[in-house]
Amino acid sequence: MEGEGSLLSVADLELWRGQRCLFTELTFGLAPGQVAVVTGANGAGKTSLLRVLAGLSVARAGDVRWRDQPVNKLIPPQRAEVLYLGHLDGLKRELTVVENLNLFRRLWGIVEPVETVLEPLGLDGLAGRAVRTLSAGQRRRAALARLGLSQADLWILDEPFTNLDEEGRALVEGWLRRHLRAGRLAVVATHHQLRLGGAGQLRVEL
Amino acid sequence: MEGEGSLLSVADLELWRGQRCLFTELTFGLAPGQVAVVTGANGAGKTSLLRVLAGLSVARAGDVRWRDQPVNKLIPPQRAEVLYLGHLDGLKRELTVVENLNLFRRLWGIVEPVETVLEPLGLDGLAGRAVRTLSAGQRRRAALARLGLSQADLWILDEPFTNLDEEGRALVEGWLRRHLRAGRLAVVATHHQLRLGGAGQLRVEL
Amino acid sequence: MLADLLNVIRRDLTIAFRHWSELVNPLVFFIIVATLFPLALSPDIAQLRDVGMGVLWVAALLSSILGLDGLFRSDTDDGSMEQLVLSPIPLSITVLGKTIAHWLVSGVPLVAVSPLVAMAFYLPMAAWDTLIIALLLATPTLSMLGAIGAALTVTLKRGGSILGLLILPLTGPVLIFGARATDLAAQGESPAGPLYLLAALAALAVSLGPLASAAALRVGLE
Amino acid sequence: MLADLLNVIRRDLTIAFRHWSELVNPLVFFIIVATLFPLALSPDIAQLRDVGMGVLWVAALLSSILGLDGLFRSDTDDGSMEQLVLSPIPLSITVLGKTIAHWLVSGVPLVAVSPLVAMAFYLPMAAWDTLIIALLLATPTLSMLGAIGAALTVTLKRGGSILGLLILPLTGPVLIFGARATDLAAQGESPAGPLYLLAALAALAVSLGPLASAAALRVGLE
Amino acid sequence: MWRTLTLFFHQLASPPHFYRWSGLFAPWFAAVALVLITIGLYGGLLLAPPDYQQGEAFRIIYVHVPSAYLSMLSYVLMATAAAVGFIWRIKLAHAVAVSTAPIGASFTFLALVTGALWGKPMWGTYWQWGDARLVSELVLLFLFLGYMALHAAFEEQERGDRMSAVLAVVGVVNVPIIHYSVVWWATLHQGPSITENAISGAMLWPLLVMIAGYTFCFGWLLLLQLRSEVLEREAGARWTQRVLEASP
Ligand code: HEM
Ligand SMILES: Nc1ncnc2c1ncn2[C@@H]1O[C@H](COP(=O)(O)OP(=O)(O)OP(=O)(O)O)[C@@H](O)[C@H]1O
Ligand SMILES: Nc1ncnc2c1ncn2[C@@H]1O[C@H](COP(=O)(O)OP(=O)(O)OP(=O)(O)O)[C@@H](O)[C@H]1O
Ligand SMILES: [Mg+2]
Ligand SMILES: [Mg+2]
Repeated sequence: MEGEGSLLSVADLELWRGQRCLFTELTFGLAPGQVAVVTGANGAGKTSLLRVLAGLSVARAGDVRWRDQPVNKLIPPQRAEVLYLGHLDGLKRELTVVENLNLFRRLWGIVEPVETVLEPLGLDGLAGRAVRTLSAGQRRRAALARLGLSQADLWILDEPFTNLDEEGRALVEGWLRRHLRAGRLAVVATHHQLRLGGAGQLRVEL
Repeated sequence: MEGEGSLLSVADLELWRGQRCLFTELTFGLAPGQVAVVTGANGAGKTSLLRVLAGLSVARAGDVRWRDQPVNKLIPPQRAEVLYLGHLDGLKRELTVVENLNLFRRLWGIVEPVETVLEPLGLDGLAGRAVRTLSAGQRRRAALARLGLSQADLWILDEPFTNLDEEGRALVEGWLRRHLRAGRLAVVATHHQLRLGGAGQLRVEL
Repeated sequence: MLADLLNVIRRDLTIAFRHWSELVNPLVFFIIVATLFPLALSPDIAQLRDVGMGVLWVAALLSSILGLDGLFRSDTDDGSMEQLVLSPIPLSITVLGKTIAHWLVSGVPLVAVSPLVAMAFYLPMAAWDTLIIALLLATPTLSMLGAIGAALTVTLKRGGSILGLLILPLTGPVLIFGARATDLAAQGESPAGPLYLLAALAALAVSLGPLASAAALRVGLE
Repeated sequence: MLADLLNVIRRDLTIAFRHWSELVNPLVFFIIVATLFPLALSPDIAQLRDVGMGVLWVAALLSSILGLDGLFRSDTDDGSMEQLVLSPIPLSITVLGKTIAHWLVSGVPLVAVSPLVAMAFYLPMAAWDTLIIALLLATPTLSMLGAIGAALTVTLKRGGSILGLLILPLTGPVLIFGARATDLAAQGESPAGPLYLLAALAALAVSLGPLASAAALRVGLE
Repeated sequence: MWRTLTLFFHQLASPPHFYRWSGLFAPWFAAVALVLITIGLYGGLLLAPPDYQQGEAFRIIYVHVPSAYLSMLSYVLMATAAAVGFIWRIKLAHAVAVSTAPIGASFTFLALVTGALWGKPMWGTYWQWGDARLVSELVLLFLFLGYMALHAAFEEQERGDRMSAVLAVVGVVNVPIIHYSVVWWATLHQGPSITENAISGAMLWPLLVMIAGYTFCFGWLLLLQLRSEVLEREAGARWTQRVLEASP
């Protein structure tokens, strides 16, 4: 399964939570333009897997590499190549949408202005509102705005469609298609059906 | 629209958040066995409406009655007839699943034991685990276990399917069908398609 | 009504006792604060004795208020507060129950440990029973005041310090009466006067406090 | 590196200044605690003067540690911490920046207001500059220690009280040196010795503290 | 050479191995400790002459100094083990740190109590706030207790291990403060006397023997504690089941 041109490679991964083994011997490689769609029942280990891929936690055994570097040992500039978006939005409730996104831009060293991404997300009227006052879906949209701003090569998305309406979902799928067409990679865990057209999909069932 | 046999009646409701009017002159009535499915784009006001129906907040104008009583003035025994489940799970992270549900039972005066509801939800193995250590979907299932325990006549559900896998979703839909067949009522806000068979559906588009 | 109250108390105690460390913490905190004071003073026993009681009271005040920030916040953050508000139990009973539970976890151990600290500060033995009674009367008032403050700030982020800001001035009278009672007893006089006043304050706080907190909480959720 | 540090500081200051109350709070808290003490003491000026400095130091300690519980907790709860850990900025720089921001919001105002409190306690004028220098040297150490404690307890619920438990013993030396420096100055002697030691502790805390906090944070997220 | 050494240590550090050899060593530690402490007590209480200043009260030294010294040693050991466990993710090292904590806390407590009892005849007071030696030793006790409390507060063992390891390492700064406190500050407590040759031979040798005896006693207690800690941690493993079946 592991190809020559894999940028992200997972070998013999074995993951435990508490006393339970979630999976063993998970092996796959992801080449440019490919997306790994992680599916499985509630509690199968999708989030746990994604956190390992992002370098947030370490697996009991196995090896996860991004450009031949172990993911939890990436040097800072390389870390900017990976973008992780989990169940939590990672927004400060007290700050406005624009302030939140500007913080993100500054920490990641992104130059693209925030405004370009607000309009397609339907957030342009809400730019100055504290995140605390947004509806659940609007908050998720604000979190997803990072996808529009970032130049990361690898997106790791955990249930990106939570709380989104149909239009929001289509928008994110569109972004994902564009991302893959540009030769980048993504790992997406979701209970929804992903509509990605012709993009190379790798199904990871847990 | 408002029928004779309506247990829940909404008349001329007008809701504002901040400077914005979400909707005006919303009027409907819900009879036994009926479900109101609230749909609308992100930020349309579904959550706001449901909170008004539950008596958590008051609208700028209009009237919401449950059995001819204004919902925010229900006397305690009547409050037990309404069950609200919002975006947040309302579970204590440090307590186990069983402890959480027992707290709920005690406060609501429910006699049915917790165990009956854990098994169909797939939580029987997790009964003794702290909620903090559950996956997102397992947590949502634990919150939804309230539906299985409660004898409430009116369910008010905000995005019940968040984070649930296909099987969990079917389960909750099954419970909803049973609830309605028993001549009870529900208000459900969701971005998903509800598959409720022949139950009387009232669509509320915001 | 009483059954409801007991249910709420039981609920919060279950949550509080999840970690055994929660139980001993306010206590250890209290002891540590009380022992840190002498560190910052010049080591002179006569002085210690004079200062002892003041330190004891302020330490009691701070350690009982410290735990209060989370009284409603964690419930609000995880959605439990919505459930409590909608439950068939009247909100003021819920609030009363939560505050009593907090007092059981923070106030009572504090009273229990106070003789130890009094000993460390060389308080005269004669004042010990007064000290305990005064603390027993004062801590419920402190908890009730703290609950009002916690309810007021529950919609604000990071309530910790603003809570202190709101509550500390109100606790002034409690402190004054409490310190005076122990002072009088230490000098061999009758501490009845300030103790009655402390009792009156406690009665006032317990009867009106929950109503105020419940009202503040309702506004916070809307 | 420096730019990164400044970015983090700026981030946390933005968040802290969202409510103006955040800024004045530690300050008001500090003043109130310092003024509550005399209430609980018998009103005797001579005694006040003796006790004054000790009280000042403990009040400083408590008020700077009070705000620290939330240093990482709110970021962890809302998922921001994941983002910070994964950002291209080294985690120890992030931690350093956050702690500096916290110190700017809590430590600096405290130093600024200390002469007022010193005046209220009739501290001799000659000791004021020493007091300010000592506080300036001590508060960064306190903040760093608090940050370590906050990082250690970030995955625990209601860290507040256990945090006090872990951190307070380590603050003992800071308190001792700080109080001794002001004491010496008040008696007209040279406070250089304890001040040097305070500076050494500060250097140690600022250089090693962020590494320890970062390690603890990483474990917390795992 | 290096490879065989690391291999040797890995072998040693594997729980079943450790369990076996520690079972062999533990009684020897106990025996040596018993012999040394008996000799030390005999020499200290009967042979050594009464102090010309302090009379018989000085004999507390034979309990006080060894326990004070061991309190510090056990903290250093705990912190080192915790650091090793943290950096190389060695489970046995964490077990060592966790088992050391209660023993270290006991020795610290003993040093505090004997010191306080000694202080009454010597300084006229049991306790003196502001004395750096006494306060820093008390801080050491709080550090041990804090370490244990923090460890207990985590449900997941591994996270608790790693978190409390950070605390243990941070707390090491207190150890030099204890040791040098008598030099840095004007304290009631007396300065270093063993290393400065300020103590007569007849008083000194029983003290040294006592220190050695206490150290072996510490080693014995540690092995005992560690064995049960390891069993508890490996409760699910097959070798543990075999051990438990073998001992009724
Ligand atoms: C509560 C009171 C006391 C505490 C907490 C205490 C603590 C300690 C500690 C931690 C040490 C080990 C220092 C090191 O190895 O660096 C020590 C050593 C010692 N203590 Fe105490 N002590 C106390 C009271 C006393 C008293 C009253 C005396 C007798 C006058 C005394 C005499 C000694 C002596 C002779 C040593 C060995 C010094 C050396 O050679 O380094 N201690 N004590
Ligand atoms: N405190 C507030 N101040 C100002 N506007 C608010 C506040 N709270 C909510 N709103 C706005 O009210 C609108 C309705 O929010 P609501 O949460 O009801 O939406 P919703 O239909 O549930 O959306 P979603 O599908 O995203 O959950 C949103 O546009 C939101 O931005
Ligand atoms: N700290 C923990 N201790 C023990 N078990 C845990 C812990 N955290 C997670 N788990 C368990 O690990 C399993 C995987 O969790 P994970 O969050 O990865 O699931 P998931 O596939 O993302 O599920 P979902 O679809 O619900 O989001 C779950 O069964 C969960 O109960
Ligand atoms: Mg998940
Ligand atoms: Mg909503």
